[in-house]
Amino acid sequence: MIDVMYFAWVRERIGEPRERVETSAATVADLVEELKAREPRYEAAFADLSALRVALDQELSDFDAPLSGVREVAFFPPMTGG
Amino acid sequence: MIDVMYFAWVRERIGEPRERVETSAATVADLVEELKAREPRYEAAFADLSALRVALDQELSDFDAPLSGVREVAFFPPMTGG
Amino acid sequence: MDIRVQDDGFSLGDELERFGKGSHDIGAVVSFTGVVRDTGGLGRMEIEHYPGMTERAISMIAKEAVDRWSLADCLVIHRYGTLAPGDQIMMVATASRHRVAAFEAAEFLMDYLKSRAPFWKKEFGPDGAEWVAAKDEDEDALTRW
Amino acid sequence: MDIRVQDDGFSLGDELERFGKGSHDIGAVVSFTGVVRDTGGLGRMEIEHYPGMTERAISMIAKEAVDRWSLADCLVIHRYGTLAPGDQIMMVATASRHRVAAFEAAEFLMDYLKSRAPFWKKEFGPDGAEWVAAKDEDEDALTRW
Repeated sequence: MIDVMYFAWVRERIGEPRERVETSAATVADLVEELKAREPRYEAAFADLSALRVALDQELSDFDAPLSGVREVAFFPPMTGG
Repeated sequence: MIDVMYFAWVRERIGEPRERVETSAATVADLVEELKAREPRYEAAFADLSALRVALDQELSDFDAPLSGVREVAFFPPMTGG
Repeated sequence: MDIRVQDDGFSLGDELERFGKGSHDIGAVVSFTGVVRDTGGLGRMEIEHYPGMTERAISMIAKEAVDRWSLADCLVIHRYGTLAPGDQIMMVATASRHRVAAFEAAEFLMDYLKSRAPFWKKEFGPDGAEWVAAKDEDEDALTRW
Repeated sequence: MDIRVQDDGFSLGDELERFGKGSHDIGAVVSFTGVVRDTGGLGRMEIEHYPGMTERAISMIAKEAVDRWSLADCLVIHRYGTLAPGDQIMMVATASRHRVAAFEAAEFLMDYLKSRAPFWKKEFGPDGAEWVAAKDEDEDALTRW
């Protein structure tokens, strides 16, 4: 089980800020494929990965990073702080 | 007659902050030569012109600038504001 | 080093009156304040953030600035929630012995906060709401450090 | 645009609370404050200036910054007279639509005030008094503008 979080327009497309996901995906990219296969709203949110960023346990990471040991995955658009 | 002003260590070497000078010097450099010929304290103050700056009527200028029409000449070391 | 992520507003004046007061040998203090621009059309801005990661990311950025420029002190305040035109969004302040270090560290903080701190801005105007898009130039700005 | 050359101290906080308040469409405010460094040995600093020329020189520098970076507002305060370690010597503030302009304009102001505003600093320490020498790097800093 892994916590998956969504922010900004990713959250809006998915329709919720976080959920617990049962997965055996090896990498972030594998997890994305599993989610996209579920429902159209995931398809819509993950249509263009180049427009997305991912954080693993609150640190920026890559889509090919392994998920083993990770408790929290977050998907969001490029940040606009400052 | 022209007002001549001195600042910082130039003022200290000359011994006064300003004086009125009767001169017919054509340029700042000519005025400096006239002053140096007067007394050793002027010699000491104007020994190294590369260490000095000059302002004519409150605008930075050069030692070869003409003095005609100028009412106020100021000599000082490089500025250290900020 | 003082990092605050908050819903509430802050007083730039009060913060800067306090800033660096406990530190020694300060010659230069630089501050940057980001303000919601009053362009006429904007009704409000909502800032979303990632609680937990936000504090971590800002602390890492601030710590790097302190180490790299030997800062005597460093302050970052960033707001989230609903803001109106003219409201202060965030501020950074840096204190150092010399002016170049204080300026560079403040610019470094701003460049990294723009692209590496998990905030997202949504603008609400007369034609509806829109997420503010990240700019390529903001990402490019990181390459100079 | 507000230029002040004064013997008295100033409150950085109060100045920044007021700064830019009458202007529109401000997105970024940058401030720089110069402080007499407390290095242990320094007893006091005396700042001499050239009344009349000082105000003219600072006004010209500030006007150029406002024009070049389309600043919404610009403030320069510079003190003269006797200052103690930890005292604020001067401050600049710039307000602009975007952060890069506000930072650049503040750095431009500082670089020019350093070498083109008629102030001279004398430091009084345990071994006597000494005029602060201008640094080559301060003159060199002007070449980037």
